[in-house]
Amino acid sequence: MDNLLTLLIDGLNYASWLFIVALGLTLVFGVLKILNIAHGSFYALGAYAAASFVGWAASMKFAPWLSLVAMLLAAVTVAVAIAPVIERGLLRFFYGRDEVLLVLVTYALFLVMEDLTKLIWGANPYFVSEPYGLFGSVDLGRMSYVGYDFALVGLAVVSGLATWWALNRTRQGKIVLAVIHSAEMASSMGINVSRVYTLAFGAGVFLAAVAGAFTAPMISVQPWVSVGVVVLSFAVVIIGGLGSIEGAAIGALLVGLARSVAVHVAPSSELFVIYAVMAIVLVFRPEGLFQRIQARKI
Amino acid sequence: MKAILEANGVGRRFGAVVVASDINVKVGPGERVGLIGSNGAGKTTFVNMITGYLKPDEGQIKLAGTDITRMNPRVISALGVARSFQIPQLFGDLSVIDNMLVALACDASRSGFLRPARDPLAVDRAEELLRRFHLHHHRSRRVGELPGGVRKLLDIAMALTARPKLLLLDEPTSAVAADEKFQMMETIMSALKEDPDSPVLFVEHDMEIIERHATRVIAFYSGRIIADDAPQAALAQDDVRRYVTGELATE
Amino acid sequence: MLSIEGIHVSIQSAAVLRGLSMTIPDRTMVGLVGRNGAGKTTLMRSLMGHLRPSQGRMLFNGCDLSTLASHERARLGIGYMQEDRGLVPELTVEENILLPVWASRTLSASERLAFVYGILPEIKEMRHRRALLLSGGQQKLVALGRALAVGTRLLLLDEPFEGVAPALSKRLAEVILKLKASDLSIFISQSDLNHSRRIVDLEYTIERGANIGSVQP
Amino acid sequence: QETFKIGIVTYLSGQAAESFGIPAANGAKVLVEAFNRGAAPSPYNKPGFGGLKIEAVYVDEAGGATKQVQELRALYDREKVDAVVGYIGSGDCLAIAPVAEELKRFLILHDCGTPRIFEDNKLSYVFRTASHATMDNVALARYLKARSFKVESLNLINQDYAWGHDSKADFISAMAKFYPAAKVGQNLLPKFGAGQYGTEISALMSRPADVTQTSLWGGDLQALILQSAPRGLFKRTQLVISAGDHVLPVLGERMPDGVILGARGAYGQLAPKSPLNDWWNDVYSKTFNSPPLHAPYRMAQALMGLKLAVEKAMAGNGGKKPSPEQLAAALRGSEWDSPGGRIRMAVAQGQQGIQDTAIARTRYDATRKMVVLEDVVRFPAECVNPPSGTTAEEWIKAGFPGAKGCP
Amino acid sequence: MNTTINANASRQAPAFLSPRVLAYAVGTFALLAVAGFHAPTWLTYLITMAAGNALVSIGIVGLMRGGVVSFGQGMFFAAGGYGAALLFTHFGWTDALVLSIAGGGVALLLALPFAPLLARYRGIFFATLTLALSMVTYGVLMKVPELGGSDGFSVGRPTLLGERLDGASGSYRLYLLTIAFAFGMGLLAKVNFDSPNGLVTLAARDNELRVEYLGTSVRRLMGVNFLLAAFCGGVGGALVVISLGHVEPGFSYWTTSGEFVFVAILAGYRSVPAVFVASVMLEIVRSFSSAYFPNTWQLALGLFLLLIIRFLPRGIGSLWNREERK
Ligand SMILES: Nc1ncnc2c1ncn2[C@@H]1O[C@H](COP(=O)(O)OP(=O)(O)OP(=O)(O)O)[C@@H](O)[C@H]1O
Ligand SMILES: Nc1ncnc2c1ncn2[C@@H]1O[C@H](COP(=O)(O)OP(=O)(O)OP(=O)(O)O)[C@@H](O)[C@H]1O
Ligand SMILES: CC(C)C[C@H](N)C(=O)O
Ligand SMILES: [Mg+2]
Ligand SMILES: [Mg+2]
Repeated sequence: MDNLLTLLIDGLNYASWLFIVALGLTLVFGVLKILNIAHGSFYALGAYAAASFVGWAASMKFAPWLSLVAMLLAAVTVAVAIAPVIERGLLRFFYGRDEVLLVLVTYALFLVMEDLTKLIWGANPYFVSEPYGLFGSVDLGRMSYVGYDFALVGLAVVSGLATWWALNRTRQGKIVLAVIHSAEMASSMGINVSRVYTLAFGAGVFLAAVAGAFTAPMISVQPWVSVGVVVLSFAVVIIGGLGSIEGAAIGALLVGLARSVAVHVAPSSELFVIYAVMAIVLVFRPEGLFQRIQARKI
Repeated sequence: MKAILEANGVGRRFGAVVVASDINVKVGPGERVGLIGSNGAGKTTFVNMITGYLKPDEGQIKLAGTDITRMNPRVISALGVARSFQIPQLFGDLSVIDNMLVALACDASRSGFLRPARDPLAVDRAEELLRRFHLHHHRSRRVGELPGGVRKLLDIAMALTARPKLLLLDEPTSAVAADEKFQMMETIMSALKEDPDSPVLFVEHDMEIIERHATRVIAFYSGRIIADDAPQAALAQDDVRRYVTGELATE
Repeated sequence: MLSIEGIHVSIQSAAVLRGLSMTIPDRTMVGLVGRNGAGKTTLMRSLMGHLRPSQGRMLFNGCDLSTLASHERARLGIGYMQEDRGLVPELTVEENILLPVWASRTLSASERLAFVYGILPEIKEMRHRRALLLSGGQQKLVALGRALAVGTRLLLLDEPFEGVAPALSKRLAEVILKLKASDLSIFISQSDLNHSRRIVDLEYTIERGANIGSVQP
Repeated sequence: QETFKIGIVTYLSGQAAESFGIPAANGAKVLVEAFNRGAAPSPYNKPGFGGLKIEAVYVDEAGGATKQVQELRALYDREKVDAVVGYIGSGDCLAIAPVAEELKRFLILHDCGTPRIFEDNKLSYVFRTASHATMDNVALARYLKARSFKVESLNLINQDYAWGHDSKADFISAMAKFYPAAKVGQNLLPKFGAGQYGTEISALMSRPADVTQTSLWGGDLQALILQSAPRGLFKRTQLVISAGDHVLPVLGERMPDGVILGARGAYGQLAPKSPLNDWWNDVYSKTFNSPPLHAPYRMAQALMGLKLAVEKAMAGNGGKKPSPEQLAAALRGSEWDSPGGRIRMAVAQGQQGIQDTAIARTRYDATRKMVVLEDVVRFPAECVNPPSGTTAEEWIKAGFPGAKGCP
Repeated sequence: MNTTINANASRQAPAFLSPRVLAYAVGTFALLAVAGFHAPTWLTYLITMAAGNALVSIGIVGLMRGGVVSFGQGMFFAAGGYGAALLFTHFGWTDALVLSIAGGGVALLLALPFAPLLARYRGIFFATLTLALSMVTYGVLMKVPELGGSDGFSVGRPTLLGERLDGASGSYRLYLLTIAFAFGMGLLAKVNFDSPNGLVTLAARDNELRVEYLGTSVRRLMGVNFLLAAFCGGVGGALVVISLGHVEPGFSYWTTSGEFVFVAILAGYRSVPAVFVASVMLEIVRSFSSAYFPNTWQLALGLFLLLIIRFLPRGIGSLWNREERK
């Protein structure tokens, strides 16, 4: 019983972290049809910016809870500073091209950003562990958890719901759908397509940066944090069905639980259990759990 | 007379929308059947069910006696059923001639790895068909750039490469310039002269074409057949005049 | 209302329109006739800003369209019905119609919906169905409805009767005739002469991207 | 002036750059510069390598073993380097060692840990100027025994690649010698660069053990410590780290007290006092504002060994630039002093070095604002390194035959 | 009827390996063989590796023509590599030629059970399922001690026609062998691309529905292409391992597969020689930038890739395949 609870909590914690990252990925794919490898780089940027911001907040002797605000601000800053530049200066030229080609474009972007990050922040690690203690710790039987981890679960739920609501329940969301379907048609309808693209991409970058910023307190922020994250969130997004928020949530839970079972029960399978889950899901649901409805062709 | 195409009690629904109900049709050799009906009446659905794209919920479809109800489009095509599409289904990235060559290469007897697809025999046959459809001067243009009407023609030309036993055309003349419509139907019909027994079913909204080229008319309304008769007779029926040609006001 | 002065448009270095000129006066219905590939769709797309003329001008009420971005043109009250319908499959019929209304700052959704449903009651019956399930002709209707929703000044209809059953196409012609009584100008492209001749005030014929004539039936 | 060109290969990008690759490259930079000026203390005070000006090219080790094989060939054939010094990753070492051997070119592996390089291959152009991972794990086990820890159960967490696997195996078998009754509980192998250890920490906590061993390093080690400290893992188990000194300055007060760790040699705070070490600390700290740790130390001992070998070979061949064979002959079986103590190329036919090491416990010193290492136990090289002619595994299994001078 | 026959007679021989293509191929091969003899060994080695890798990418190009891209080709690369290496170390097969073909065979065997499954997938899902499979393979390779676990193992020098391929002349002969494979398989690929199957594959990329309606099974086509790609991958893997002398699980890691895709995209799917050119280019850019900008080589590589994609969207093959560029 105790073990089962541990398993579930670990799975949930891991899942919510993954979900926040995957959310932005699935959003950007949904709108811009780009499976963005550089998403991990935005995550890393978020983490770096948070490290700088929180470090600064600490040096100003602000109240500790303000570091949460600092992290949020860091994510906003990244989104505002980076997203328009990349979307307008780079991605714009590749819209409508082959999905796989776009994967490569973002792969190139990832390579570039990796080195740029290093040029800006250097190779030394940053630590911002102060916020990690903000929510105290929670004792459950023999186990002790950090409250911050549960706060992340909350953050995941909130951002998931907010994104889902914005996309499915608002006019803006429906306008986004129109743009996804055909940019030319949408602009004929008076929709400012390029603004929709920029905003959607900005939202994606923001979500990645939020994930990075709120992960920063748990890790040492240093080059290459981007790499592991992005493959994992790929798996999540694909299990769930590309572009689907519900799917990403379930995908993240599946991956989180599978991983937690693997680590507890058969640690040596941890490496491929995630991919095995992904392969199994794809075998039975070739387009992931939540497939996009196909328009009638004939 | 032996029926080439036979549909018995075919029905299909999508959720609450009934798109075909109790369709019974028998088509014999050499018939030219015009399918008419209001928009959303179920004409395309009918064609889709014959060609295996949609599976009926009930009923049975037979091709020359063989039950094809549960077969998929590829198998049905291989049995000799060819079709064109309301929205042309082409290979947009290839040239016009390559589109034809693909159609020829798909002919089961001709596929293979170690022969050129563009061998002279195939190219000649493709060009001959293109010429017949007046597409020859578009020969090496990328299909994605063609205007709508030309795409339509090419779509039909591709359907005719395999010399079908049964031909289904979904709105062959829509989007084709008015003065070319008749000529186009002539072209199609003459292309079929080699196989005079193959029946043709074509969806059409232009009653002049129906009158000129159909030997029989089937009219659809709301998933049902409301008339199945010789053209003159069918077009004279009240339901047809009301729901299809609009000569009678509704209600 | 709209005047097109000698525009040249190329697509991927192929000249498609070569010096096309025409005027669409206020409150008239103008037809555009030409064979397949003559350039009708190209003209419409140029008007909507998806293609840029290399020469010539397009003036809408004296305002040079080329100074406006594509999405700003709809806001002038231009409704465009694409040749290939262009509905958003995931959205319902009603949402599709409302799309341009949402994007505009001035139009009122309920008013425009009432207007469209008043003219095309057929649509009202299927307003909660998703666009992806409609038949070709049904989609055509919805696309027309959508153009009507936003086109308060000018309607650009690219082959609206194509693939529409005669009963409905008669109805459409009536609808369009009715509209003529209002403030609207209507520009209809046709490759089929039969339908429009009877209803247009002025008809231009183009061939290979250039005017070859205009008649006033 | 004639030059001696060295290719220096360490991680300049990726996960391992910050903690190892870049400090190692930095170490090489200050040292090469000092050598060229003749500014190093005796016996390293001849300018350059015996008068040859040293020119170094730096190559990134990131990108996988296959890429490294290609880069190594390019270094020798295209860049015409006279020697290559480098390789932190054990996987890379295993892949490139046979290549240098085949090309008959001179190669020094300066840091990688896997004992298998010379166990699996017979090599005569390839050297490793430092002890391999066996030393670190045997020393940790001996430390636990020497300090009379009670160990009935054991948890392990190591990265899933050569270094992690070898460390795990050596530590388990070494512990089995000293604590035959100890049971292994969790034996986790997270991916290299995993970054998130919440689940692993739960797993470690759900089966509490007396001792938890890890050979994680760099960012992974930092993340593990940061994430487990607030959950109180280290209050319930004794943590032992085989390569841990490099995280102390960055973690500072976040490093829990009482952790047992080694530095893969007597490096940094553990280094024995010597004029050479003082000089080294001084030049390095001045240039980079932080004291040298494990990675630059290992680079230094490699370059010093190389310098002496070049000079010895030149003495033998009349002052010409030595051939790879001459260089190899000069380095084989030689010994020299390094900032971290004496290096002796004593095993694997004189191709593999051994050195003394030390293990200690951490304590955060609030007044000096740094983690100090105390309760140091030093282990002479022969005590913790397998002698020539046996493999690490056999040696440990047989109960460390021939181990000398153990405390 | 007569007219058609006349038209036939007057027409040139079909495109099936036209003498022109054959002459180009043989000429270039001879040129490379001579050049390789005089070139520095790092260069011949680089070309050897590039050619081996290019074979894998040729397989991907074959898939790309059908609209799917495998992000898991590393799996077959690894299969060929491990296969050849194991045959060498455990079964005493030493002949490089035999090993290469055997490597292809091993990959083909591995692909067989997956072909019917993968034939159902398209687009990004094909890419990711292949990626998942190759990552599972990676995980398995990491965990099997008999295969050297995470470090893989080293392989000795093979023989060719009874002679050991030692030293510089051995490397040269390996180079010859590898480029011979490259040319042979490249020509076969060209024949395949120009065959009815090749053309229909290209069509299926655009519109599968129509291909099915023309009576051809797209799944079968995709399955066959997948098997061919696996074979190419296996041969490439074996050749690379023979030259590299080492094999490791990283062969099956997704970044390895990513590089093969990288080359395929760089080349575009319209030209076979472009694949080899792209592969050599990648090796050169990577090798030089990691030597000359060790701290920013990723940046250099990334920018290079972006420039190519931006300005040669159909790959570098479009530089000389003008007719098809449009
Ligand atoms: N993307 C494109 N690339 C190249 N040429 C194009 C492209 N789109 C259209 N064209 C060419 O522009 C010309 C005009 O096409 P357009 O679609 O405007 O014709 P249309 O009059 O609307 O014909 P239809 O009645 O068939 O719809 C045609 O010759 C067409 O081939
Ligand atoms: N896949 C589907 N899902 C749900 N409803 C569908 C589907 N396919 C067709 N329908 C519905 O079936 C009805 C008939 O459609 P169909 O396409 O057969 O009409 P049609 O007679 O060809 O009309 P048109 O002349 O406009 O092409 C329509 O109401 C359509 O919405
Ligand atoms: C601690 C590290 C220096 C170990 C080294 N990276 C290895 O793989 O062997
Ligand atoms: Mg229809
Ligand atoms: Mg048109």
